[in-house]
Amino acid sequence: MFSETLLDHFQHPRNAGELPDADGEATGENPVCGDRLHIWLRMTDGHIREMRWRAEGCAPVIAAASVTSEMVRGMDIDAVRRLRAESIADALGGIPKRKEHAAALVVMVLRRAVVTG
Amino acid sequence: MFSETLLDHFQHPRNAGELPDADGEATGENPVCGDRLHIWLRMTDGHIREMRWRAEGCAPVIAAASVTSEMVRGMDIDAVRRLRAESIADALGGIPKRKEHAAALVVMVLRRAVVTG
Amino acid sequence: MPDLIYLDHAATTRLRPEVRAAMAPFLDDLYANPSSVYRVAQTVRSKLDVARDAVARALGASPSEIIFTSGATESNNAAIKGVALAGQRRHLVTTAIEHHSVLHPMEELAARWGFDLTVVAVGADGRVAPAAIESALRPDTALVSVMWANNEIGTLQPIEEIGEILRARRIPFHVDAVQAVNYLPINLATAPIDLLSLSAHKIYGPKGSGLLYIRRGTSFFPLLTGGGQERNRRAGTENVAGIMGFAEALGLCSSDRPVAAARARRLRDRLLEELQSRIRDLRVNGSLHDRLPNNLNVTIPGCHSESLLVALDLAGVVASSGSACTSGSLDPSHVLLALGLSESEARSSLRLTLGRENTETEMVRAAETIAGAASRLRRLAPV
Amino acid sequence: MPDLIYLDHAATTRLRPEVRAAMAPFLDDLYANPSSVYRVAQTVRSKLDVARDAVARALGASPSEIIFTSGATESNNAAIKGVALAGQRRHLVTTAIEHHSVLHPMEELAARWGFDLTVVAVGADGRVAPAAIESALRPDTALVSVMWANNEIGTLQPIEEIGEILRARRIPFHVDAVQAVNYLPINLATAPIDLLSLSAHKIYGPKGSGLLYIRRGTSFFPLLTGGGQERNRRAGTENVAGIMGFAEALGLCSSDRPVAAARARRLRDRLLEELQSRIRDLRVNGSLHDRLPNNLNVTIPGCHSESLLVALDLAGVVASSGSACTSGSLDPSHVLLALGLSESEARSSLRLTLGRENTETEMVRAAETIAGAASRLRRLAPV
Ligand SMILES: Cc1ncc(COP(=O)(O)O)c(C=O)c1O
Ligand SMILES: Cc1ncc(COP(=O)(O)O)c(C=O)c1O
Ligand code: FES
Ligand code: FES
Repeated sequence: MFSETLLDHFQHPRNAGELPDADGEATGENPVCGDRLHIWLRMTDGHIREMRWRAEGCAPVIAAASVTSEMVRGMDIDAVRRLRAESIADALGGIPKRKEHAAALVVMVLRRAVVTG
Repeated sequence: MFSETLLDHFQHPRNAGELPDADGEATGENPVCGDRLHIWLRMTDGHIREMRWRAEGCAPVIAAASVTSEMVRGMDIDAVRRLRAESIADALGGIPKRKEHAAALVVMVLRRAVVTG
Repeated sequence: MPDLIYLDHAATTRLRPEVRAAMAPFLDDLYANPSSVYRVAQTVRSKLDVARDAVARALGASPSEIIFTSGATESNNAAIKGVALAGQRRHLVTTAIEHHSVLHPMEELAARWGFDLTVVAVGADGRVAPAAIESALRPDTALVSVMWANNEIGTLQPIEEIGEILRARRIPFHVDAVQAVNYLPINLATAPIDLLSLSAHKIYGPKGSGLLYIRRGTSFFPLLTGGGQERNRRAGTENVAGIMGFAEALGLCSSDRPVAAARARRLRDRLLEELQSRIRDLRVNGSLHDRLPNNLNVTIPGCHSESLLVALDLAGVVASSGSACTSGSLDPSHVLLALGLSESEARSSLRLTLGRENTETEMVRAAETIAGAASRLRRLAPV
Repeated sequence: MPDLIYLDHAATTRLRPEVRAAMAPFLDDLYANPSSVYRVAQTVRSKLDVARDAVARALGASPSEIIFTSGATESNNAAIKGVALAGQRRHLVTTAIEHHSVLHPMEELAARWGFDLTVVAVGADGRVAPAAIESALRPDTALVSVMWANNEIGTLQPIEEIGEILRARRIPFHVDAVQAVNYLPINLATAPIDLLSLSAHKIYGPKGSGLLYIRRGTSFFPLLTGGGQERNRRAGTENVAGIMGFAEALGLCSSDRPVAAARARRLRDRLLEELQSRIRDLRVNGSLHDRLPNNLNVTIPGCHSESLLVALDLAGVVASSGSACTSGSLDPSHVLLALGLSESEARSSLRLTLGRENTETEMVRAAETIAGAASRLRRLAPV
């Protein structure tokens, strides 16, 4: 059901945890499934230096947060604003249709975190 | 489903055929199932000397006619009038419930044949 | 059944070894509920998906149009009640020779739910005229159900022509193809059919497994509700082994079809020839031309089938007088009566349905046995 | 499933070898249609009769009160629609924690056929009070359906008390005993129950096989009509192998019951102990006292079951969050919500259901695995 990559991120989440000195921070919850996400960002010179996160919910939302934290490191903030849920899903080797909204939740919270920065 | 005895009478019917010089004769048909029976009797001194029959229908009606033709040989006519379908069924080692009316058809035609004698 | 000559393939068939093999893992290791989330359950789910895809492909349908059921009786009930009760129209049409699992639901809808039912007659050849269906139609006709091949006399119905008429009027069309699928290719991509029923045990698959095809866009109200299985159109934990066996059987049936049909026809024609040469006044019921290649239904006047079947059984030949599920009944076959046979003729009829295990030698032996028994019984009959 | 610890016996169970053996001849030589008249078919028929007798005896019923179905979903649909549509009364009663194959037919009757439906609440312990059922009754109550044991939390309902109340008022009583029968003796000779549903695949029998008990004298309208099978109350060629397997499974279940129940309780209590010692704030859902001995349902706050189940699966432990047939859905369990849990608590719940293959060692390993996964996931969760 889940790809190897997705399961690897779920089992070995990258960059999980908080960033006490974050430049941007946001939380979000998917009202339908109840999954929750919190993202912290450290940004300098219009680029993301570090992303950390906490998530509660399904395996895809954890894996999506994890893979996103790797994807955005060093990324310019405009590019982050344009990041699409599909790219996150692709980076995970696909997300089953029923769970695609997990990537959307990450995108949403990430955009908010950038704005607050 | 059918007893050994019933199947034996069905496979090797006793006294099948006509009696050209019969003293009594009757036919009958069961309107529900369409089975038909014709019985001929030779009677002397108030006793049945011979019974012959023809039947078309289920295996039990053929076996019942056959076993009855043996049962009534030498029987006094009053006893024939009192012969019950249950006795014929017993003589066959039983008849499945759904087919018990086959013995009843034999009894009915037999009584009529006695009367016509 | 070691020495038996089995001539009752319309009643049921023996599992093919390949089918048994396809079922085996699901009666053993692969027992997980396909609705569960863990991987071994998802393995079962994906094997079910593969089976559904294969079944859909074999029928020219899309996988989402197939629901697996507990057999064709359920499929027929679900199709008829499911379409009738889903809409507002209140008129139903079927034919006089349908299987009881079509006729009874129709009669039920008439008796209990206020539907009008038109039962269209068939000709003496056992075929329904498309024009007869057409003239039965009304503006409020909710559903028409016509079987593709009859289970007693094997006659084929003009499904394409009827379907075209109905499609032009946008009336849903249900087809019971239980007996047809062994020998007729079915391509739902082109056939004007909206619902179609099949049963696994008629095609060398397991009993208790069937399917209903429902063309996309057909209004349908499910008969069994509960868990969301079969896209909410048939609840209940899937009979996984039964479905896998059914899919295997249908695949084999589709690939064997041309050869199997030719072979059955050769055997059937041989059997008829042998019977005709031995039994006087033997009559074939229903068209010989528009007919399943494996079916023979004959009347032997003066020889009631009830006793004939017992005599045959004792001699190692098994056959039937009509459909298996009414064999206990005292009523003569409604199909034969619909052809115009008298009650007594209908009661003197024999159905012989051939299958993949039968051989030419068996045809000769069976004909000898039947002829012997018939002549003995005829000699016993009153004149 | 070689190294897996299978803790999802409420979803389905693995065939017992004896069950597989009981089925085998009917997937092979004994393929004849039991409705056919010849001897080999009558052999199949008489084996079916023996199976029906055994099933009836195991339940304290008479053979004529048992109909075999394609599973408990069909049994529940047939019971509810069959009784409701057979009479004139227009009010139905059930509870908030029934299986969807009871709730959905009830809701259907309300939405489409004009019935009034009362859904009785349960207490925080997951039990319905007989008085609550009593006060829901009306003069026109057609049927009450209450499950014997819940499939998610295992709580037992006061079936006897409810049944006595209904019997005094002559209201038909349907009981879904699918989960109960493994561990509770069922004696329909004395229990005030009019209809009862069972499913084979929950008791180490095959999927696609179930039964409905209908007490003599109960008005009932059949769901599937067609051939005259099952005394005209359930048409369709019998799933012979499935029925034989079911009968065998029920026989074994009845004879093993006291030992199996004691064993399951010991394992379950050990599992709970191990979990409680490792996981803080773990809460058991539903009464621990009035409960199936093999069921554990716990909430682990801060640990969503969706990801927990994936983590467990990867570690070789399979379990579920609720009923299998809704595992795909995003909705929290209607049963847990009915107990008063919040949506978030309901989403952080785990169902562990034990069976005959489980061992004490597995309980310890499972508890370690669950505790490890839960603590990892809790550490990932936002505060
Ligand atoms: C034409 C036809 N329709 C429906 C059925 C019913 O199928 P099943 O036995 O799977 O219920 C049969 C056979 O029994 C049949 O021959
Ligand atoms: C309590 C209960 N009732 C009914 C069912 C439905 O049974 P089946 O899977 O045989 O349709 C289940 C399980 O799925 C169940 O747990
Ligand atoms: S289930 Fe909705 S984000 Fe995970
Ligand atoms: S079936 Fe009626 S007498 Fe034979």
